[in-house]
Amino acid sequence: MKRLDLIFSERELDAIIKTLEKANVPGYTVMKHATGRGPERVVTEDMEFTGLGANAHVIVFCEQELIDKMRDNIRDDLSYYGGVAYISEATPL
Amino acid sequence: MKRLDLIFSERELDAIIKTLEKANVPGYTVMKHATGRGPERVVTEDMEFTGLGANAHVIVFCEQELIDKMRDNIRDDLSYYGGVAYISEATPL
Amino acid sequence: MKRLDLIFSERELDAIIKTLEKANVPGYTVMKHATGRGPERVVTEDMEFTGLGANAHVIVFCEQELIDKMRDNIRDDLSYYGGVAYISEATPL
Amino acid sequence: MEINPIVQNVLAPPVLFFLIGAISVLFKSDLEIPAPLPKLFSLYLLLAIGFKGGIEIQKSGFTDQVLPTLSAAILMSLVIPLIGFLILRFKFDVFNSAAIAAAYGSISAVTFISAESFLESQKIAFDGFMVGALALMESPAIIVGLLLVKFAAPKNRPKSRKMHLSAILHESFLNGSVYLLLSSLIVGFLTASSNPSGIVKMEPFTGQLFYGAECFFLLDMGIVAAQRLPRLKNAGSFLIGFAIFMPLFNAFIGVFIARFLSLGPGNALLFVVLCASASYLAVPAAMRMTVPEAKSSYYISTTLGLTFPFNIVLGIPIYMSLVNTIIPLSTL
Amino acid sequence: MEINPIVQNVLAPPVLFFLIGAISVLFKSDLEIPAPLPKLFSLYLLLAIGFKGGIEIQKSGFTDQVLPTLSAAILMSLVIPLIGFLILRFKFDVFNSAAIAAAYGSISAVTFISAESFLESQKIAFDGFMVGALALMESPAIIVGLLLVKFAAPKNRPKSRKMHLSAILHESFLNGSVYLLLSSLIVGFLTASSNPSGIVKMEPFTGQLFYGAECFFLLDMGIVAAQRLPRLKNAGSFLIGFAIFMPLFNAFIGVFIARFLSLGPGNALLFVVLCASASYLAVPAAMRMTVPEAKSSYYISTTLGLTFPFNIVLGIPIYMSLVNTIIPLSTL
Amino acid sequence: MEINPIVQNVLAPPVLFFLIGAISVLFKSDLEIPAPLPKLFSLYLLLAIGFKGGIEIQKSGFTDQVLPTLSAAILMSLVIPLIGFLILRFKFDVFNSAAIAAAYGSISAVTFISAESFLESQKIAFDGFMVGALALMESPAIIVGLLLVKFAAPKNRPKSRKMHLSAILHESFLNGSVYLLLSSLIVGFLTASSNPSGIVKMEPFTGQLFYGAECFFLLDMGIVAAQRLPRLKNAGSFLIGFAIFMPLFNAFIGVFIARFLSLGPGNALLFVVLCASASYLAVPAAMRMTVPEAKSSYYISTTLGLTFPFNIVLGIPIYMSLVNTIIPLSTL
Ligand SMILES: Nc1ncnc2c1ncn2[C@@H]1O[C@H](COP(=O)(O)O)[C@@H](O)[C@H]1O
Ligand SMILES: Nc1ncnc2c1ncn2[C@@H]1O[C@H](COP(=O)(O)O)[C@@H](O)[C@H]1O
Ligand SMILES: Nc1ncnc2c1ncn2[C@@H]1O[C@H](COP(=O)(O)O)[C@@H](O)[C@H]1O
Ligand code: NA
Ligand code: NA
Ligand code: NA
Repeated sequence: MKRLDLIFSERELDAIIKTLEKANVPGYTVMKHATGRGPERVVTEDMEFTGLGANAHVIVFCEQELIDKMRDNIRDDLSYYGGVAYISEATPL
Repeated sequence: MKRLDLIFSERELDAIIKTLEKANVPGYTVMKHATGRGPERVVTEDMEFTGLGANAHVIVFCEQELIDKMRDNIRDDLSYYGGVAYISEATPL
Repeated sequence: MKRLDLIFSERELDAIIKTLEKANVPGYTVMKHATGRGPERVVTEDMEFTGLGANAHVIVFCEQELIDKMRDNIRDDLSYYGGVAYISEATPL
Repeated sequence: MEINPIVQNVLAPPVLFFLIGAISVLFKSDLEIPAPLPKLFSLYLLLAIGFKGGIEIQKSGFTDQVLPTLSAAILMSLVIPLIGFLILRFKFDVFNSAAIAAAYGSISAVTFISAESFLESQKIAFDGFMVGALALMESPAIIVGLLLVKFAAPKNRPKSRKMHLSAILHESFLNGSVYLLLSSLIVGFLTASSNPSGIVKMEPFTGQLFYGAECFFLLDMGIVAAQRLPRLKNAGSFLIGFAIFMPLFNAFIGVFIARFLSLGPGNALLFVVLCASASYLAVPAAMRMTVPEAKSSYYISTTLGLTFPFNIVLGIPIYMSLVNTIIPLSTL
Repeated sequence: MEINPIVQNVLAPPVLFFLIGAISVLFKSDLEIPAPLPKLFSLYLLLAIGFKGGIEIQKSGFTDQVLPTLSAAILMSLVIPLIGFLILRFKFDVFNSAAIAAAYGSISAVTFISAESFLESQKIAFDGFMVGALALMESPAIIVGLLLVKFAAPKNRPKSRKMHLSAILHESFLNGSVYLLLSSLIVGFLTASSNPSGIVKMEPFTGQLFYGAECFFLLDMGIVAAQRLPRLKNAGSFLIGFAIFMPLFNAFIGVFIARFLSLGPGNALLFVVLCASASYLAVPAAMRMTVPEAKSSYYISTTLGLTFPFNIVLGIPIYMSLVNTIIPLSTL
Repeated sequence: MEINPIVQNVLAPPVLFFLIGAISVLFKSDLEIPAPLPKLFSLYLLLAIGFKGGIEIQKSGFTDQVLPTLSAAILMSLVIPLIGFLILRFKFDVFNSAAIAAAYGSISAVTFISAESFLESQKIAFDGFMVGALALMESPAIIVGLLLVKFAAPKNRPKSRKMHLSAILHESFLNGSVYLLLSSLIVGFLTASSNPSGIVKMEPFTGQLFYGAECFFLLDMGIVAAQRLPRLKNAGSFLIGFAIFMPLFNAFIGVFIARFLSLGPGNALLFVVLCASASYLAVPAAMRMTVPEAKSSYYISTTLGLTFPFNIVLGIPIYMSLVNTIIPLSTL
């Protein structure tokens, strides 16, 4: 089992969730109001009231094959607006 | 050292924390206001004001043996209300 | 590629971010309003309005060498005020 | 010439803000009221409704209309879940039927205050003790819903989910929103009895601010309802029909009871609205905890996505004309 | 003897709270207004500005000053981005130039209400329909900015980023803050037309509370602006100069147009302030979505870190004396 | 016949809402006011207290009672931590003793405004400049607490934790809640001096809304206090005794100083309440930062879990009768 961590602007959330749903992931968790700095852009929490908004952190536990299926779409989404995606190992309890 | 990720309805938080404390975990971190979709139910952030509430994401860094000790209790808690639990490797800095 | 998870009092955030920036990490993500219990202290969400504040959860995806570079500084920061730091494996999508 | 009461209802700020919220979803605007801000307004409204209601009850005292009306309200919140359950069982299992039925037996405080605003704009009088009816209709519906599960659930329900009476009562009365409403009512009552200057000092917060806060909350409710509506498609046409038919049916029973009780038109409308409205705060919270087998998307999408908007926009003026048609026959 | 109007402006509570926020950052206080509380105040202010503006427009009706003024406002929000773009292109690429220029063509609602407060404290009259100008200047600037990107962007911009007209219009009108302002304006207008009692009931929320909420929000704006200011150093002196020069330049054009339109001093100041202020809500949101190539730290740091504080503290009284100097020549 | 002043105090809305919050925890209701909503109210209360206090000080001017009273207040906030430290050292190490003692030397703004509400309900006059005493008692107590750590701490304290005077002053005056209170006081003062219309426009926000917001915040404080109370068991009976004895002791000293200063009964009560109350905002924040060796659960659980509820519910009427008993001897 894999764990996929996606971090990106909240404004891309709908697009990413659509991608996840299309791949039929068993589930996902969304944490909003994340802030941070990437190689290119800066977001800070206290700017959330402005149009920039904050980041979302999405966690997906799923099989490797699902990740392979989604890889291109997610990369597309993230390449447009920025954001990061990392995979790690996870075992169900 | 292991990392245990638990994601479940905020309303189960007290029960889960009781389980963690009973197993004498060295510590835990709770992030509320998480949302997401599981195989069965849907929670969305904007519904938080309703009775449904959001999810909590709990992270525990601890030894494998503690996890083994808690496994059954946590599975019980999660089987009743839903939620997921995953283990991964972690090394202290 | 590694994933570094740091959890500590929000009040140390500036110091930790300074440490990260000095090490030239490619980026980081901050999630505030985390609560939890450590081996020594207790923080609960509903106490956030008091002077104690809540915790921050910082995630950094970076190379092992960067982590080695930051290790001492981070340990210093965390030893003073408390908090935990764990490393795990991560692969870019 | 009179304006159509539906149009007049729609042109009130709370309903307009509700529609603005709903339209923003339709047009895919990124307008958002982030959590936990809606919770702030929902807590505020419950506190203010309870507090003002407690004052009104203390002021009006227990006239001879009060007891029969409150009793009828409790009766309705016991009976409606039973009727709803029987109807829903045609299509759904015991768990879902009980949870949805309980929601319709209980009430929506925001629908109630929208009806009060409607009455004020129409200059129709109503009594403060009706808030008592509001407060008393939440718990019985939850109790009936949970008892239905307790006794009608399949024998193979796991032991761990056995519901003890104490748990049922806990969910029914100590549920956050029920508790806040009831206890604010008591605070209002006590304050009015012993500390009239406290009322004056609370007035700007619980009184003057109320209408605006209601508008702000309804803006969010519009967003939430419009996000929920499409999910009803998955729930099927039976449930969609139920979400419109059941309020109308309950309103119909309600109006005859109001006539029987000789309620004036204002109180009658409020009584009917209590019968017709469905809970999206207390009941879902209780069901989520004690009946995890029931799909929350069923009971939330029907009450929030369809019944609530229907009542707010169309229902209230429809019920008003129902009241005007049926009640005068007996009272004049 | 008269007090210096700059000093007088600074001694008003909103500006004082803004300064308190800024000073707290300077002295490294840990004062913080955690998210999403600033969003609550920003949503509230947009709703209240729109609602009150809608009422005023309905009341004042469409006098013969209204149409020319609104047209001039739209014209300015179309022309300013073009001028800004030409200036910025000396130093920046198409994407950054278009994004920053659009921000300066659009408006800042909080700067506008600060100018209103200033006028009220100086007992200078102004008309409610100026809020209409405020509402109408947001979208055109966004449209121009996006069209500039569409037509001036390098040919090798990836296909996926091709901007269709529908997307441009969507960003311009359905952007959360534009939508809330415009639709609240409509709600205010409709309420004033058909439901005057609704206005009275909204007054404590949208009217009485407004000034205090403005102060609270400005406290946060002071914190945010002071956190942003140091980042401008990285942006270079060209951009720092632009953030001060452009508002003054726009104010200068604005005051001559106001003179041409024979606006009274109150309306003239508001018109000038609209020209001189820059957007940190609607435009950044739109640019972040559609022009990810532009660095958000450029357009946010200039508008929030420098132009906004400049306008709030020094700009408004400066523009007032500009108005007083230039306008009487023609109107007296 | 007069009602018992304790009962009368308990029947005021703020205290009732506090009790409602506490009872909700006792009965395991899931009522919750999610973060950061309590922070909104705490920021609001500090801002409003400061602003109104600044106005009052400007209005009342520096009468000959002002200076002695403020000096006595500062003196008390210097002396109480020393006494507390000596007592606590019997059981605790230097770090915990200093942190807890500093909390009791400092003040609780919400206890202060509860005392004001009590005086208003009893129609006893008091002066606005007492808010000055409130504002001036926060920092000295922190300074004393940190100096105690600096000089009494074991020699082997790591170098990195050496406290420089600049850091001590920073924590004492630039701590978010101290800074907001002090600077709002200055804003109020400046506004009252130069911009009286600004006061009128702030009044609905800082004045009319205050009592309701106080109630809402106290609802949350009731929840928090009741959640904290059981943790005191771990802290041991010495600390539990201290949390009740120390306020009474401080009140006792306070009332004699008030008599010495010939304060009227209203001002005397406020002075006593300042002495008797303990900080759960500024001091914990400062100690968390600079004395991480001290257990936050000690200084937070005592002040919030026991001293605060004790003062709010029983303390204020007790102190009032203390004032009434001891002061007339000298002043009549
Ligand atoms: N190396 C990293 N580690 C953790 N989070 C990151 C990293 N790089 C980027 N992020 C997150 O991804 C967001 C978007 O980054 P960017 O693609 O630079 O716009 C940032 O705001 C961070 O929250
Ligand atoms: N595969 C998954 N990956 C990440 N989060 C999940 C997954 N499945 C469920 N969740 C989370 O667990 C919560 C409860 O799921 P459920 O057990 O279906 O009610 C969901 O709302 C999600 O936040
Ligand atoms: N074993 C652990 N697992 C997860 N989180 C932890 C653990 N230990 C400490 N924490 C987090 O780190 C914070 C600081 O802990 P402490 O160093 O004890 O003050 C706690 O409030 C928790 O949020
Ligand atoms: Na009902
Ligand atoms: Na402009
Ligand atoms: Na004290």
